[in-house]
Amino acid sequence: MNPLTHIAYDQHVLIKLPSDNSKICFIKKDGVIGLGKFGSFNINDIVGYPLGTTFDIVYDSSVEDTLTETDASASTEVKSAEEKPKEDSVGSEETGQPAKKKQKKFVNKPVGKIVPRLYATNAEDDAEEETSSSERSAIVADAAADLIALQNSSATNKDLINLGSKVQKMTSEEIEKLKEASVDGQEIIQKIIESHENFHQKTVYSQEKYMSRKQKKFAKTFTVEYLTSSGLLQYLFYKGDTMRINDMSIETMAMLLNLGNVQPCGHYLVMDESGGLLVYALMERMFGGNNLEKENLGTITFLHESEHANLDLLKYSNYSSEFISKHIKTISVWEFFEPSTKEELAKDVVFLTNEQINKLHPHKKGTYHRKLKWYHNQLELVNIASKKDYDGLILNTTLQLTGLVPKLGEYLHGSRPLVCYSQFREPLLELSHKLYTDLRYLAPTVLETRCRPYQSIRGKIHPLMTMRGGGGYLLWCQKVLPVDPESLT
Amino acid sequence: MNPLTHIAYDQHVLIKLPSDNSKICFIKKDGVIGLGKFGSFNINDIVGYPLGTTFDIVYDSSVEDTLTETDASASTEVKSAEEKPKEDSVGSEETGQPAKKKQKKFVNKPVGKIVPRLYATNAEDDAEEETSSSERSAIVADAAADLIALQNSSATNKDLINLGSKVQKMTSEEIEKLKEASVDGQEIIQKIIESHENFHQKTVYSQEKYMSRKQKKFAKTFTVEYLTSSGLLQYLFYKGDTMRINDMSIETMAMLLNLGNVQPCGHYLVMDESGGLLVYALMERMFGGNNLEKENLGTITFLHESEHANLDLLKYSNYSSEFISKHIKTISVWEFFEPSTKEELAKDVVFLTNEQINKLHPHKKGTYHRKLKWYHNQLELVNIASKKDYDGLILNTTLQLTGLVPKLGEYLHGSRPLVCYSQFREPLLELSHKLYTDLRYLAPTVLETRCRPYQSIRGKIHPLMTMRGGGGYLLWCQKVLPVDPESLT
Amino acid sequence: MTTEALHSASTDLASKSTFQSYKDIVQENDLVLIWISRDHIKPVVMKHGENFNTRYGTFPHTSIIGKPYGSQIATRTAKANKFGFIHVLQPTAELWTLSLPHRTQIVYTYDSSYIMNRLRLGPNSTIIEAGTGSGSLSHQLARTCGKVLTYEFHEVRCEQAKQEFKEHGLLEEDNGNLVITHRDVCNEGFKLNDRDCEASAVFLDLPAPWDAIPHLNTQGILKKNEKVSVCCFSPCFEQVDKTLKALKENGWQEIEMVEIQGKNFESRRQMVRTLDDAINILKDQKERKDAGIEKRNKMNKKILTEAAKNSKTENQTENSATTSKDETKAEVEGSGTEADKQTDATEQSPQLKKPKFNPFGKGFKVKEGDLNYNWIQVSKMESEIKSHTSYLTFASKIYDMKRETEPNDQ
Amino acid sequence: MTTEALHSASTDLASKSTFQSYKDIVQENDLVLIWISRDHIKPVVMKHGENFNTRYGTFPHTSIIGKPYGSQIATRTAKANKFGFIHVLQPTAELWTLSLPHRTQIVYTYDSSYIMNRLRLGPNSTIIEAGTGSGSLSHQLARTCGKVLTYEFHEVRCEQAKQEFKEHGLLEEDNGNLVITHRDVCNEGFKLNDRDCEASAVFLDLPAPWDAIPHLNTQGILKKNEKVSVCCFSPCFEQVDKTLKALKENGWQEIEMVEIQGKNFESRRQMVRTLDDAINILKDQKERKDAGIEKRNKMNKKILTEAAKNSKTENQTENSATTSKDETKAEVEGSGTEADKQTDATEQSPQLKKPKFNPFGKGFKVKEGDLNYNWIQVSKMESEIKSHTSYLTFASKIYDMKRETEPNDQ
Repeated sequence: MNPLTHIAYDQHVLIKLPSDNSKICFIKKDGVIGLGKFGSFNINDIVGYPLGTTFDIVYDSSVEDTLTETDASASTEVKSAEEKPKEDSVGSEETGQPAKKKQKKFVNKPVGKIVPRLYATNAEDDAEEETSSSERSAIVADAAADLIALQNSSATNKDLINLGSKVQKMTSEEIEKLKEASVDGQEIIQKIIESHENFHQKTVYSQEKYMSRKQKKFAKTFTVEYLTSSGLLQYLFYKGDTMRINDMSIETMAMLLNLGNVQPCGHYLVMDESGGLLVYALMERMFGGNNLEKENLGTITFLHESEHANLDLLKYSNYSSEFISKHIKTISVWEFFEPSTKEELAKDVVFLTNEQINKLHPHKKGTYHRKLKWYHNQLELVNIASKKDYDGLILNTTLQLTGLVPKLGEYLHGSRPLVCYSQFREPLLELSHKLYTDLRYLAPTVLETRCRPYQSIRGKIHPLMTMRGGGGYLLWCQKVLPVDPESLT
Repeated sequence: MNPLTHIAYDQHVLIKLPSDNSKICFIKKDGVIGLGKFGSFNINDIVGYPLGTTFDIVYDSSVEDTLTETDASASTEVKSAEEKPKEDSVGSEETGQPAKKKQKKFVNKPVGKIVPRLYATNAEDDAEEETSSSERSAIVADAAADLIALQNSSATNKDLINLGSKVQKMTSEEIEKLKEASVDGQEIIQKIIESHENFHQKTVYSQEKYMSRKQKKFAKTFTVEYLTSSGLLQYLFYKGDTMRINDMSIETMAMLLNLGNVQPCGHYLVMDESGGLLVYALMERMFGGNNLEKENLGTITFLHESEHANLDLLKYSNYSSEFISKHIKTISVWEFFEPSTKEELAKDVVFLTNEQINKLHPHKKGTYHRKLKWYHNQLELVNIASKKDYDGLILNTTLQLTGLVPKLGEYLHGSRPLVCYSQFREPLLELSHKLYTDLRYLAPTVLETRCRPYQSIRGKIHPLMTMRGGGGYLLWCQKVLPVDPESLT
Repeated sequence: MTTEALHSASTDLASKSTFQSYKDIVQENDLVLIWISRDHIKPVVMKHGENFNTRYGTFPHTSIIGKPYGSQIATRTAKANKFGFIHVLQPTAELWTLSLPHRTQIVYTYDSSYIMNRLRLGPNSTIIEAGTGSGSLSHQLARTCGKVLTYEFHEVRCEQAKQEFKEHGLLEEDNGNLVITHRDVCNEGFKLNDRDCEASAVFLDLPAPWDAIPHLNTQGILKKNEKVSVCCFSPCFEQVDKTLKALKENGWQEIEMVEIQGKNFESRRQMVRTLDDAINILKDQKERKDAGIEKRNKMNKKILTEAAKNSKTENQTENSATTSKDETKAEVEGSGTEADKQTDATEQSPQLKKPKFNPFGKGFKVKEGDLNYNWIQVSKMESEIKSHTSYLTFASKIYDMKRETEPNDQ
Repeated sequence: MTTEALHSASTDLASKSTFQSYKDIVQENDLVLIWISRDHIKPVVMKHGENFNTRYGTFPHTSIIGKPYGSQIATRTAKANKFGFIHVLQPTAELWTLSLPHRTQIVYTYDSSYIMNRLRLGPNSTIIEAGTGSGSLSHQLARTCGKVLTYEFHEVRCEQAKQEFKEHGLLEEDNGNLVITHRDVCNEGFKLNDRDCEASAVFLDLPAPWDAIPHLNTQGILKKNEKVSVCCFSPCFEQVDKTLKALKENGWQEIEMVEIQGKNFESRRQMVRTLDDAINILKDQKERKDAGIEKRNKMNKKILTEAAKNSKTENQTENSATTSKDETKAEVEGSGTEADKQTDATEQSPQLKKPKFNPFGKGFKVKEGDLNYNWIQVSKMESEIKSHTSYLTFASKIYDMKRETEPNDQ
């Protein structure tokens, strides 16, 4: 099975929930995944379907809504795939409230049956096959709009006096019963709408809000997606964890990859405070998501400020650790800028012949091998630090840029791009002024990009009322090799 | 005649041309206004029509296209109303090229007849009465779109090979003849389209571009508008003169007026580097555009950095100079911050009795009266400088804000707004940090507003492809009166 | 001057709405806005004997009445020697927009200011507004226009709005300039019982403005022989399309649709951390590691914990930076106010401070702006921005155009 | 190392397109981009014996061949002792977008980068692009994707693009990964003669994408049993509406429309002028006036004229600040380059410079960044921004979904 296209064992996937929230899950054989009130399911049931498939969770009406032993294991399963089990507990994803409160509400549904939604092959077949959750809400909203059109063309909430839940004829118990019995969340919503006396009296906006609220609350569906860097970013965003990636937006990250001219054969010098997200994105462009077996593949030299490189998020990737260590070289700023010489390193090691080694006490032999391993590691670091002529310098760091960038620029080949990300525009402005007077950098440009999403339901199209702010800025320029002024006299 | 609603003698109006350009003209009895290739007309012919009326210029076919004596006077007329006659010469407005080139092309049309376009009173009458220039281009474009719809639903420029002017069957001489003979620019454009073999093969974009180019080139119409502050700003913008108003956009100016809570009865302390534009905008909100005769009208204290206040643009207004000097008080920063005392002033003047004055030599009498006038002027400045408790502090200055604003804030009443404009965000950021730690200012906020115009032709709606950048930023906060910390012990 | 003297001195102005005049001193029965924080502004009518309660303490109205508008008011909190603070502001249309009870989607100042400018509103204008909604725009219109004719079709909302306008002294019957009518203008049009509207501008915030537009042609609604303007405010694209059609069919000119995009920026600071700092931290870590000084690590941890207690967590710092001034004003002790002033004073020469070597690296939480470190000033966009309110469709028209034949002024 | 040696050393890479690899040294027959200024980038094929002419002088190709990519090249201008400069860059898809001959509206990097990300393009992707247009996006796709199938219905444009792709080594027949087909996909669909497309992603930049969408259902066009994505690129709103309808009717899911708004900022400086400066200037003016020293005024005028001659007018300063570096590089004398470096060196401590009292006030033109004055760094938005290119409508679908029953890897 190709884990890039199909749900396969032993990979991480992104599970998208009707609440617009998502979670990262590990596809472990015989495991169970619990999605809180959205239901639970057996992992084995979804393996083999193409990534991108939407599933409904179906329950027999007899199943009780209690926390069974299976559920407990399910939630453990989920937790193990997460980084901060407490915060990522299922409950947190629906409510968005602090972890403490959620734990109280933590009650998983029992394991249900899985029904994949079939996609229609062509236009003829699919007239009635409206499936994905976004589509479904569109349908229901469309139906509601039709209703209104029949009633009164100036659809308003003129006569709609707010009487709270009185206008809603279904009780929440009735709804809960429906939820357990129903095959399809869509039916529930349809029933709710039918029972809502004043639905057709609401304005377009209130209808939209109402539909979307109900949709998110009652649909028991989920979609299993391949875990792209953008999906990962979106996941962190919904978790409220964007500060961890210095608030970078998807569109800014995408722009960075293009301006950096990232391609399979390149050797890139990267500094990144996003825990590996940016490296993961570069690797998608370079290697396509898994262990690509081609010649002349490039490398990423990852410069880290703290003692150890933080590439935590790479653990979700499909790359083998061998592949990663072959293509990602990590080195601290100290080791990079103040490398030891090979001579210095050699001084610290007494090189023994095989004979000599064999004569060593087993205890000392281990020490010797550790020392030798350290030596070879150090030697590789020295080699990395000695490499110049990188094909791109890609930065996402909060270190002062005016001091850092000209030093790193030394390692860049001529006619290669420098792309620097910053959450704020001001440090890039400062850097831009600095580079502007440095003849080794051509045309530094500070730029901003922003994706504005629309509600894309025909008849009610408008830009979303709110969207995320921030997202950061980029500075882009080309490294060049100025003429030696001495040569011009 | 009310000069706020109708074209009246001795006022300045804004004349909007089909090229999207505009010019400021003075409505002088018996004068002539020349609009270059768009034609010339007698001012007397337009007086009395409501402001906002669109006129067509009509020529008999016999009139020759040469520069007559009338035209020469016409262009003088126009120039006298402009500030920089050379740059504002008619030619400059169509080409946007440097003044030198334009002068060569400067050839005014002879005076033509004026035909006002009638507006329909209600829906029934106006089905066929499509009039204003923007509407007309819409119609022609609509017609073209219909044509295309008939031909092929995937309207593209597939088979359109660029053969330059060959596809355009009309020669420019033919077009020129049409221009002189035709009653209506619209007809010309329609003829051009008919003669353009490949028009229907162009893509939506090329069609739009083509239509709009032709429209701007051949329509002989103009619209006479009341000269609002926004119109004036727009005029300066098209002249490429926005640096004169520190690049302020209309929407930012509008936001400033609202955040400043400008109203008829207020007393405002204003610093403005826009030559009076911002003062003009404040006066619209305060006095409605002309000499409003009401009680309790407010004042603007205009603080200027150079020796004399620059309120040049007020000369285009409908206010009398008496009204202006009553409601606008000007004072330099030096006189404001370091005023003389009344005693100091009195020292410089020897006050004489009427008897003593009468005895003076006529020459000395004049000197004495000048001295006395100076004294009273100075006395008024001292009085102005002693006033505190302004109702609003409104700034558009490039002086360093962190030093200036806290000093000016002293003169502001509690619970009154401070609104500060800057072309750049950075000085406001600096100011915001400064005010943030000053307990006399509540909740400083830096903000940006931007108006995004659309092409509003049904069937081809999209945001304009380009719009002006810049436009500036605002800082808004409330002056407050902090508790004396001593009182809390 | 005593409170009483001031009271009587300003009675002349009492007849004018607080939204249409400037007041000096808070008087009994005044509507004031009490500013607790940026997102927490409360309208209160001042009454001797009543109290305003916050979580920072109780503020008797008597402690507010007689003070100048803009005053900061202190009250002793439950904890000894601590004070809570509020600010008392005179209502303005823009502050009201920030504080008002939302009955519907409201028109924010980014949009309203542009609309008012584009419709050329001023003391000479008469404007029609439909619908009234939460009344946010109505207040701004009443401040600026000669006359405001507002229509609301929702009976309950209309009554609520009318009551509010009455309390704010805006109604025509109370010497104000606003008339509110309960009316579905789409079906019943704009005609008033007692007079012609003679409006010079129209603002339509309705689900189906195209149904209202033909009613504008009724005799007496709009001024004749004079350019009049309309603005339609609609969230959805398809509404704009239908509006464009209706405007065109009804002979409106200069039809143009725009949208306004506004953004607020927070003023923040980012720590200056140099490459050398980073390298020195690594060297220091290595040194301590090599020396095997586990003990020192523990000590450092202790210092870290101590420091973390005194400063705030990173998240908290973020929130508090946004509102810290408000909070400071509301929460800190008297001496805290002094400290704040000191910050201000030292702020002016931050470059004199040497960047301190931070041995704990990034893990250590430092309060934003801590004077032991260097900072650069940065602007932070809101984390969620209002990306869309509505599309604004403008148009103009001259009803019954004719030439004035007898110029009076000449 | 001689040019010849380098030449032969890098022949291994010669087979790979310059858009899909990195080159070290400029070789004969290389396509290079010659950077004259930000708005003036010229693609040139290097040939011994040929020249590249600019208004700053003539650059023989021989002076370029053998130099590392990125080199600045100098040539003596007509004026003695002056030099003209250019930079020689290796083409990348993004630089090509800035330099290419516009045959049609092009897809800029703000849009293309987002599209590529959203369509999840990478070495494993096969993408359909219709139409090719100016080929800006095609180059970016060829750089990133495994296979690019591009369609252009305009015969002349198609030929031009094909020629260009051939010269750039991108065509499949030349060991590249791009196939261009002259085809009206709206009528004739996407089917190739020699194979199935088996595309994983589709980009439609067509006036009527809704006519092309049904053709995607044809067997062999899109990959089966795998999520495939489409992006439609349309400027007008009504096109989006029709596209949404067609996508829905053809069973596409996750339909979402977005627009991308990108902005560039110039880095500029604003002079620090304090209130005290302003007051001092007024005092100085008064003093001179009072003393009646008309003579001094004249002298000042002379100095002013002198100074104006040496500096630039305000307008020119504005333009030159935008491009001054480029111009500097292209225009200044050899010694000017040194001066530039000095600027860099002194830049690091601008706070050491005392603000000089400017006796001429605002009328005096000072060059932006003049070290005799204090400046703050500011960002300037472009004076005209690209406010709209096209709406992007995305959707995804799985054709012939079925469960893989025999997992190979497990």
